[in-house]
Amino acid sequence: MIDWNAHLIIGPIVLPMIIASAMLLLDERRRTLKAALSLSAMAAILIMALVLLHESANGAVGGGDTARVYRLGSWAAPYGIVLVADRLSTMMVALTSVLGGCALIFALARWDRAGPRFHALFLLLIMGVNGALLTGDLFNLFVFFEIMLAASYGLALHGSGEARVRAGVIYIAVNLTASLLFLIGVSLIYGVMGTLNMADVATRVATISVDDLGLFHIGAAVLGTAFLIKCAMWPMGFWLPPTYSAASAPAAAVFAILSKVGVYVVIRLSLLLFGADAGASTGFGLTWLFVGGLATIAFGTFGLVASRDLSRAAGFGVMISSGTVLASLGVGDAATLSGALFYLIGSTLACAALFLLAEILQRGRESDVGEARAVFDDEYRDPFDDEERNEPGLVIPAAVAALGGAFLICTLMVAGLPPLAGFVGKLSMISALVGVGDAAAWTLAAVLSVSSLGALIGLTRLGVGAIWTRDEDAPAFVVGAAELTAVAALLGACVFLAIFAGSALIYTDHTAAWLADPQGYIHAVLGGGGR
Amino acid sequence: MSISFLLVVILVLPFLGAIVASGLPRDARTSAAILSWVVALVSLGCLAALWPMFQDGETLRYEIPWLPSLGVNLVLRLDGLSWLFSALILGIGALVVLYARYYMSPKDPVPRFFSFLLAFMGAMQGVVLSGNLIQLVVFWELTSLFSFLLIGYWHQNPAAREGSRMALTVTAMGGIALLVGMILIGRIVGSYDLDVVLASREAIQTSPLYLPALILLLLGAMTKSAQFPFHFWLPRAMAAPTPVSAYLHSATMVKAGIFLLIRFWPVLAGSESWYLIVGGMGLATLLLGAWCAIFQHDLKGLLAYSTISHLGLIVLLLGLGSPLACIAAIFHTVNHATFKASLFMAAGIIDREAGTRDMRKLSGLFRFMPFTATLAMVAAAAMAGVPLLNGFLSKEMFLAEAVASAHTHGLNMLLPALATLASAFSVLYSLRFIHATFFGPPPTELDRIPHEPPAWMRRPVEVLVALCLVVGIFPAVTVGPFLKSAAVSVLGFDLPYYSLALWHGFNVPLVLSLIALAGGVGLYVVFGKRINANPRGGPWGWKRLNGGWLFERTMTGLFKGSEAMVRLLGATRQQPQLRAIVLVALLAGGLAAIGAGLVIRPIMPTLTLSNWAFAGLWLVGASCAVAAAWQAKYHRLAAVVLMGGAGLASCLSFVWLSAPDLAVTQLLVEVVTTVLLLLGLRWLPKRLETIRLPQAMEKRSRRRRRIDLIIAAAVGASLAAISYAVMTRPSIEGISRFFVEHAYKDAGGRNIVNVILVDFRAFDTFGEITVLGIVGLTIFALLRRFRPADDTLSNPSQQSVQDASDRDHETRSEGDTLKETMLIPRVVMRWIFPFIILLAVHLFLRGHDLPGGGFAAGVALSIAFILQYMASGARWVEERLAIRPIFWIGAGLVIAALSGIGSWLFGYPFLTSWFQYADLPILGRVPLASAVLFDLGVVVLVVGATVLTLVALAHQSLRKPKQRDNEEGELS
Amino acid sequence: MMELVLALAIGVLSASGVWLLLRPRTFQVIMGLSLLSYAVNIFIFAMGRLRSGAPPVLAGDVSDPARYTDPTPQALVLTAIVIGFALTALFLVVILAARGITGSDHVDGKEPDA
Amino acid sequence: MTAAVLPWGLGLAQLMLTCAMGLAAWRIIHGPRAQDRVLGMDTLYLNGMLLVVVFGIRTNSQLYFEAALVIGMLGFAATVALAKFLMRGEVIE
Amino acid sequence: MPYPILSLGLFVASILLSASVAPPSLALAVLLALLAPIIMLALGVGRVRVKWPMAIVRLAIDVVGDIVRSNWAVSHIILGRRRHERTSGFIHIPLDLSDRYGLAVLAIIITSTPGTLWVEYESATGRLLLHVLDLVDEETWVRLIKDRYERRLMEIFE
Amino acid sequence: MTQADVPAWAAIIVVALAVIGSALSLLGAVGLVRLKTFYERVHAPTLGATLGMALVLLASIVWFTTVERRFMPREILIGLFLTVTTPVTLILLARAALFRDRTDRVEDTPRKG
Repeated sequence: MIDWNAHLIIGPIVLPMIIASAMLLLDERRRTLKAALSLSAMAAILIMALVLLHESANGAVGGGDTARVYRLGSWAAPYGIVLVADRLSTMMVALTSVLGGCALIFALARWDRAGPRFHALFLLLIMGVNGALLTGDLFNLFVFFEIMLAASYGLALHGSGEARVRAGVIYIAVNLTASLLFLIGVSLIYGVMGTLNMADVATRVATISVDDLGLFHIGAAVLGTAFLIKCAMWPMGFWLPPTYSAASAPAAAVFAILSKVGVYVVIRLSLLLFGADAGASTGFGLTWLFVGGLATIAFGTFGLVASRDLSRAAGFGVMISSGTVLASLGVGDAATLSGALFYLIGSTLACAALFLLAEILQRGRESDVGEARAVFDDEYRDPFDDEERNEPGLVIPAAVAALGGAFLICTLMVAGLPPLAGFVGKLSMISALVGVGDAAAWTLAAVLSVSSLGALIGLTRLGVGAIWTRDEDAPAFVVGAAELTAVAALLGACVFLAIFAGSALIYTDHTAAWLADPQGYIHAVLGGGGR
Repeated sequence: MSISFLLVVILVLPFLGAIVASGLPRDARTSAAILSWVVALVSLGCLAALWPMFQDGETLRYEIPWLPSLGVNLVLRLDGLSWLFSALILGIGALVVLYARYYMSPKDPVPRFFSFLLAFMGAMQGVVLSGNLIQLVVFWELTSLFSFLLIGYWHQNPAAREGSRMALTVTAMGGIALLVGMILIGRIVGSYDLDVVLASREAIQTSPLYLPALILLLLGAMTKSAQFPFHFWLPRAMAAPTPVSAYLHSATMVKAGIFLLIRFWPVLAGSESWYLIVGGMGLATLLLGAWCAIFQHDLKGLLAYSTISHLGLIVLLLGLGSPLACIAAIFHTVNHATFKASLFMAAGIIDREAGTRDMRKLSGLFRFMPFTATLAMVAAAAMAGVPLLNGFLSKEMFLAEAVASAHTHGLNMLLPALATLASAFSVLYSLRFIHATFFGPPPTELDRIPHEPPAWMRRPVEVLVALCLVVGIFPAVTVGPFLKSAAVSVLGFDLPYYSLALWHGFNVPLVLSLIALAGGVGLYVVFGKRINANPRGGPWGWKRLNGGWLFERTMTGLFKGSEAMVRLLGATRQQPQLRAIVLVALLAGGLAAIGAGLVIRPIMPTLTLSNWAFAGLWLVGASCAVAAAWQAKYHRLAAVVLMGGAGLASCLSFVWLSAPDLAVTQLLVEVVTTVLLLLGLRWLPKRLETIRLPQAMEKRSRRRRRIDLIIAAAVGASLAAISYAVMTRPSIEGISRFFVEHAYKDAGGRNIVNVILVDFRAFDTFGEITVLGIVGLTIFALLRRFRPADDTLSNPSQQSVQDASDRDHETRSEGDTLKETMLIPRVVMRWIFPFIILLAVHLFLRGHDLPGGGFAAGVALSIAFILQYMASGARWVEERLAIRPIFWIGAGLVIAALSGIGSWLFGYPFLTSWFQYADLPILGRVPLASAVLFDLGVVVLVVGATVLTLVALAHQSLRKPKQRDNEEGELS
Repeated sequence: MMELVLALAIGVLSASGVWLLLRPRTFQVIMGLSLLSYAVNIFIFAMGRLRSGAPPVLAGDVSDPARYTDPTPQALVLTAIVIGFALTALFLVVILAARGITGSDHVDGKEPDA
Repeated sequence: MTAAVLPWGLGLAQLMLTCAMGLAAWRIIHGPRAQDRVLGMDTLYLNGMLLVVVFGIRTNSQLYFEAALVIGMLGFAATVALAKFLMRGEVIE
Repeated sequence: MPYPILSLGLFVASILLSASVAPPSLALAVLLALLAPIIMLALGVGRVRVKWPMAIVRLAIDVVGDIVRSNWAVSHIILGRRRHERTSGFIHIPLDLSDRYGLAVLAIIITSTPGTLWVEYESATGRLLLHVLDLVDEETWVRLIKDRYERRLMEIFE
Repeated sequence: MTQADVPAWAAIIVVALAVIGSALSLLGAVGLVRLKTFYERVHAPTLGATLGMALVLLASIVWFTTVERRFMPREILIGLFLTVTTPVTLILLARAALFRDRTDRVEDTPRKG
């Protein structure tokens, strides 16, 4: 009776929401049921994402790229809100579901019991991310950003403890400020354009009156600032490493995608609104994206090299990866962007894996465990106490080797060394940059290479410190099967991506081409349908 | 199956072996060795099977697509040169495996060692078999990686960790440079395919990118081949197990750089810059390595520096740029691999048997292990370039080239002399190696009596030494064909004339060779004692110019510098972060405004009384806001009240400016926020104005405040200007027209704002309530772990005073004051409860047509609950009403979601609304809209989330006494 | 007139808000965020231009857009109010938790070094 | 007549109410006691509510009734909370 | 109907809120009048018994008159006409009324009348502390409160 | 009925009520500022909260009754609720002030019991 395929695109948003809210109706102690529910939800989302991905990879029936559009409430765009699944958003949704799934599996080992309502918050975070990726409406984007952020506040503070709360205050303050900037930007754009639909705004950009142009640009600039805060661009991203490294590992892992949502939006809007058809606005802000991206890479690299613990390094890794994509976007070349998109996937997966690994490797050395536990002394029980399975898992014989291998793969990915996906990304970016061949491109290529080296040096130091510098009689690493599965899955995805890099690159090439010509998107969104 | 499939076999087999070996149990030393041995031999067999093809200089290719869009595919390409290198890798690999089986201790996880070794072998194979530049880089970096793992194999040893990190850092740096260089070459040529590149000498050499590409490529090659000034990692890498040194640091990895130079020799060599850089580095390395080798006390250290020196020799040959020199280079590469591997193995045997590698402790070992000693002597002689051994032949070729090129270039005048000097050094250290170890009195400082090693451990050395001899005596028969095939694949078919023979007649090179031999012996006789006595094991006058030391300083500087940069460019505290954000936003807006111009066209104000009233209203609002900003530090309550004032002003503006819905909602939220802030104020410390900061801090903070004030004023001015600009602009024909026109017709509501919220843009509302729910959950989670600060643990002073005064009166009992005070408020607040419910129901039901709606109704309802809490306390309320806010949150979300999904049943997208006028008996015509159901979800959720937030906070006071009891209990 | 007043109001509210936002005490920051959200709410609202006495509630069957003020910004403000309220509550609880755990109400969780 | 009286009269009323709000705000800002501030806020709310009612008359619109009612009925919740806080140091016990 | 007065009040309020006497509004009003008091039952609020409905009306009229009068008086005070001779202060009034609803109504009356303020009531002694803006004669105030309001409230509620 | 159709007498009544009510409110606010002690100041706003409010609400009732040509006494609700709720705040405030004064041992504070 219901044409499920027609509603497929909203699945990644509504499904986690329904499951999460249904979980709220359940008693907190029914953990197995909740775990099963959220796992199956994530699996379902993954499947939906893959179906969408498959569809967009193969293009429309008649050939050529198009986007799947879903008109909420049957109202036609630009009046109602639309969801748009095009190459870019589908790719990001698929990435989110892979990442989310792995983080969730990791959490099942013990983190989901470190505080109430973990699963609900987690699924709502996924909902927020997917919504932000899929929506085609500026204000709706704000709403989903807020869902994503609200859930991320919850997850960042999940498990409480001094470091988390301390970092959380700054994280929330910064993001609330960003949200206000977001609102100012969106409303200013509405004030000049009279519309909120991205595609509709795009159609009006070229014909905007001279009087309004300045206001529109201010709006776009402020809006961009808000997104760039989320991307953790220098000098607005100092909150990221402390927050992510303080957060519980699965939360940090899934947070790796949050900054990428910011990056996604910047890519989306800058190419949609300021593309070749934008008249006087063409190329607006690209220079600043480039400069900011470079600064972010540089700062992230310094930070990574200077890091003394792994999760912090992973946080800086996230910054580097954001900066790389932003700077590549700033170059304004489709081939570079294609490489950057590929790199984005790989680096996100790698940073997430690094967060997970960091937690395993730092386990037992955590100095703030005592402090964190002190917080729990009240009438509620210690979250880890009431479980029969207190420890995260079993001592797996080859744990050190497995972890070492995993760490090695992460390092290769983050540093962009061969043979994994990180390398392919950097390779395609650099070769595209060499093709562009202007001073900016050379600079970026150089910075990318140096940053690779920096990442390698920093991570090697940390890895040698964490894995090799252990006493012979030190207790073996304790790893839960779920944790190992999660890490293996993430790294497996990296390997998979490397093996099928050819197809993936073709996908990103087409994506970059699709983004470079926003007419396809605009036609898909505004072309007919709805009340 | 095509024969080129064998290429895949010899590439993949080592990796497969590595995977299998890594899965073997920890103590499976022998099986891992056998596995590795079989892998190496089978690969070697395959290679041998392919040999017939290459006698004629053919090329074999096998292509697997990988990244077609980048022109990067897996191309396996075998020609004479790569065949030779591949044979070297596999052959010496097989010998090393055999040797390692006996060398490695059973206590080590040996299978892992073999796994790494095989993986390294595979990576090396990948380098030499690459037919694609990028693929070459991939395997190149893999060799760095596996060498890192192999060097750091004994990671309990700090030297091993440091050495491996250094090797990885240096070689990976080279690898990254190489990658960029390859990309440049690919850019010049238009393809990454090796065959295409090799055919494009002209294009490459004339390209403006030639020099950068060359430098980057050389960076890769020179770091790998430990050329000065990147040589320092190699001696540090001696912390590796000896089989690793024998394999990586003599025969294979360091030769990867050489291989690269030879591979690209046809297209890159011949230019001035090539000559200067490659030749210069080679020469410097040759001399420096030899010089340093002389002074080493560690056997492996000596071998490492001698390796550096010999690699320098090969590089120098390649740098000379003449085809003959190139052939000599290839030849010496092979020779060096054989004698150096055997020497390393011998050193390992000595280490294993004597327990030390320090030449000062070793002495007269010949009597304990004559066989090994003989082997070592032959190998050392080959290294020294003694006739009848292979080293002699290639050294002769080198000297000949040095002499021959002395006329070609001005700078080459010294070359013969320097070459001879280096050869003399080489003789000197070879002699020292042998003499100090095997001759002289029996050793005194050993903790064990040395023996001959197990026979099978010696076998590999024997094979290699035999090779040295055979090649040395019958070069043309043994190595000739292979060398020729390799040379052909580099130089093409018109090879220059060269003769592989022991005796070329009495000529200049021979004289130089003899001078070098005699000089070396002579030097040892004169200086040997002093060298052995030199305590530091480094050359004289050699302290600061030590690459390793510099490298470590650089690394420390890098870490320290990065920390400094992070401190300088970053911020950990909140204030600078927010300041940066605000400034960036200002700057971004400002730049945009400058770029496109901000046009403001003021309109004349109309001065009516009502407008003055509006202005007055905002005079109040603005002064409240400013006062709140001013009071928020010390008078928090005042700030809360003042905020309320500013809030009220904005509510009234909404009334004024035709937004009744906004006014109602903002008012309700205002009330709840006030209660919320007050609940929070309970847990914040009292701040007193009297606390003064130190003078210096005061000054700094005053300056900061001044800056902040300027920033704040700038933000205010910009926002005011922008908003004024927009407000005075004519309205834009936008989407709103549609909403006005269709709200009633198609969505059945008169209140357009509400229709937008529950229908046109219901998805926003859907998201918004989700935010509310999430926040509720988060607050709940946080407060479960809430621990109040010590100074807020006790009851507020008011309560303690009042309770105390109650206790002091005999007629009163504790809590009477509270009861009496709240007597009247309780009555009012309880009886108003049903009326607020009434109001909420009205707001909800008529929201579609009149101001109100689900959110307003929900907040009103929750205020009703909160009033009860305030009046009677949390316990009283919760004993009577089952408050399950989380359940409500869940229920609200489920209702909202299901009402959205409902439209799927009718084949419409999510949240498609439906409305109808129903004629009911008695009641008449009643509008029914499905959006009401959605709004119901909103109400339920809002009540749940708001009540949860407030109540969870309120509950903290209830928990507090319990905690204090516990603490008192612990104290007593 | 109203435009000018409202623009100035936005200016003053946001300036006060930003000033507080940049202060070191958590309570000041939360106050600043609240003031800023007032400013932003009014800003959003102002983007629909100002109309007095033309509330967007349809009277009769007339739906002549010229008779009503722009309803869209109002809907946006409503959403923004709700979200702003929720996040203020959340931030408040977080600063309370931070105050409890760190013992300080400084935004960095510790008093500045002298 | 109506057209002349209404704007002036009601404008005057509005202006007076605004002045009253201003005075109340003065009291809030100046204190000196916390109770004074709360009292000022109560007055502010009251006058605000009256302002809404007068505005309703002026624009001949009943749509603002809810706003006035909400202030009248629920505005006291805020001041009660403040007063309770002053009285007991805690809003909800 | 556990709380008839409340239900009546709710019914009227609902009608007023709807500003309509159309059948749907009436139905809603009845529904709410019947359902909303349930929450009072849940809260366990005691029922109110009122004896003299007419007394209520008379009291209300008097109160309105008092309010108007004291408005006038207080206006004078504020405008500063009688600043010098005026003293304000606290007075204690012993109350016999003990019904909480009666007390509540009394508190509302006293507080709503400008010039008098209900400050403190001690349930044990029944003593009420009042603040009066224009305290000329303490005894007059005590009489006024006791005779004019308290007695009539006791008639109604007790 | 639109604004202009309202008869002049009604308009005058409405305006008078509104102006007097507002004036009373203003007077209350003046008292809030002018009176010397807190206990005195509490009395002042009651002017606006009782008669002032009532007059303004009456103005509204008269106005809408005239405009709609039917009795529109909705504002009574506001009046009732305001009357009932104002004392709650004032009692609590006065009581809090009293306690504060007792703790601080301010002169002229009535003793307890």
